[in-house]
Amino acid sequence: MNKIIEIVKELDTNTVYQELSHPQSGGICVFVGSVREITNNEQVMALEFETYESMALKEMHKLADVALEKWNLNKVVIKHAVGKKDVQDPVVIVGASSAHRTACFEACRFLIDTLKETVPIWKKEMFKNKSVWVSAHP
Amino acid sequence: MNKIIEIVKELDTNTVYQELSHPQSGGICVFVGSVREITNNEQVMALEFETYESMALKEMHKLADVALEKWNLNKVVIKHAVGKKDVQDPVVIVGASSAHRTACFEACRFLIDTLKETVPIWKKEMFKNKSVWVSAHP
Amino acid sequence: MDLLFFGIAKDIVGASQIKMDFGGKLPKSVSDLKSALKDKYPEFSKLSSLAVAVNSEYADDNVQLQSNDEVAIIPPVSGG
Amino acid sequence: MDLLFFGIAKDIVGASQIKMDFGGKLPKSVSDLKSALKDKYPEFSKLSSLAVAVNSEYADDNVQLQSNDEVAIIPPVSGG
Repeated sequence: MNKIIEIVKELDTNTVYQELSHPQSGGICVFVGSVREITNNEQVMALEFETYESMALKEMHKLADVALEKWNLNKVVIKHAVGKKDVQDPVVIVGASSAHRTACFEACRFLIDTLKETVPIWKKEMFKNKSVWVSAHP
Repeated sequence: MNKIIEIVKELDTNTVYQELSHPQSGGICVFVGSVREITNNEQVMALEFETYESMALKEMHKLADVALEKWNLNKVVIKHAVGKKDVQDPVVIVGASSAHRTACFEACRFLIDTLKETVPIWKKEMFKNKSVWVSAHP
Repeated sequence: MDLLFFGIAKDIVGASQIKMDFGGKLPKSVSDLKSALKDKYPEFSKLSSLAVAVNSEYADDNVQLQSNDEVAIIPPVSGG
Repeated sequence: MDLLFFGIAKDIVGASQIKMDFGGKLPKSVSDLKSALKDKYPEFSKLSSLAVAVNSEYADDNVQLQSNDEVAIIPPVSGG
């Protein structure tokens, strides 16, 4: 299986190298998105992620397929967490492995950029006295 | 300590996320280089890495410092393996974490590209009937 | 018509799934549905964007709706 | 003069560290050293590049050599 697509409660960053490893891959590029404690100078207490799971998984598979089509990749991983996440927790992992490094770098950047645009997952920032759905308003 | 620089016998890919994690980092980008079984249509049995260790560590520190200067990074990791490595073994890990993802992607690519140009490490490809020092000859 | 709501859309209508009563005038297309929603909940007009998914695929404004479709209201996504 | 050799340079001279005898005419600069090496071991002229490190820093051709320097011969690197 050349793609691993998951939506999970807890992301495990330790397995991704094993998952992307391949005898024909000389390069593996992984991006992990994690919870940052400050947004616009305000302290973030936590993030809450919600998803339309059936559709999100479909979109993640499409995303992986586009990357596999566009670059010469041996493996692709896309995983996203849902639920409440604290500062420094991983919330998303995307990665690709390829014979040469340019392909996996470009694919990895494409995966995270496009995931943020198309996959139906929503993030609420929890501040001390309020909470905000990110990007909801102009 | 915002940089972790190592030359080791065995690379552990499981610790790098922990090492790059930072409360002010929203993005972590990691590149792992691993042994590919085929080079120029020939089967590689193993790679053998040799280093001028004191100088290699100096050059790796310089590399990290240039990246920390050029991008707004919270953490940088550069690790290289030495000795005999089999197909699929990791041989190099570079990574960076930053508030936003563009910085860590660019820095990660810079780290691996520049490491390959400046750090005194040499790789010998072991084929069935011969061995070749990579890049030694035009 | 059964509708699914996520993120801020869920907050606006106060539920994650509702059987919407459009006063007997069921929207025929995605475009009709968006208009009807914005009429009923003016907050939808204030969002950065508003998309609709039919059977878990993004649907253009001109897509026609069937009574047994799974229809979801997709406010601006913000994963990652 | 003590010299360190790595990678293919080690194979060319057959040792990782040697006290090089330049016939009493010690090279004064990096440039002199490279010429002397290429004279003694023609294989060095066939490499893609040849660098010298003095006290574990890359040294330009015009760097002057001292007798107590740690001098290393750096064939084309190929890490990663």
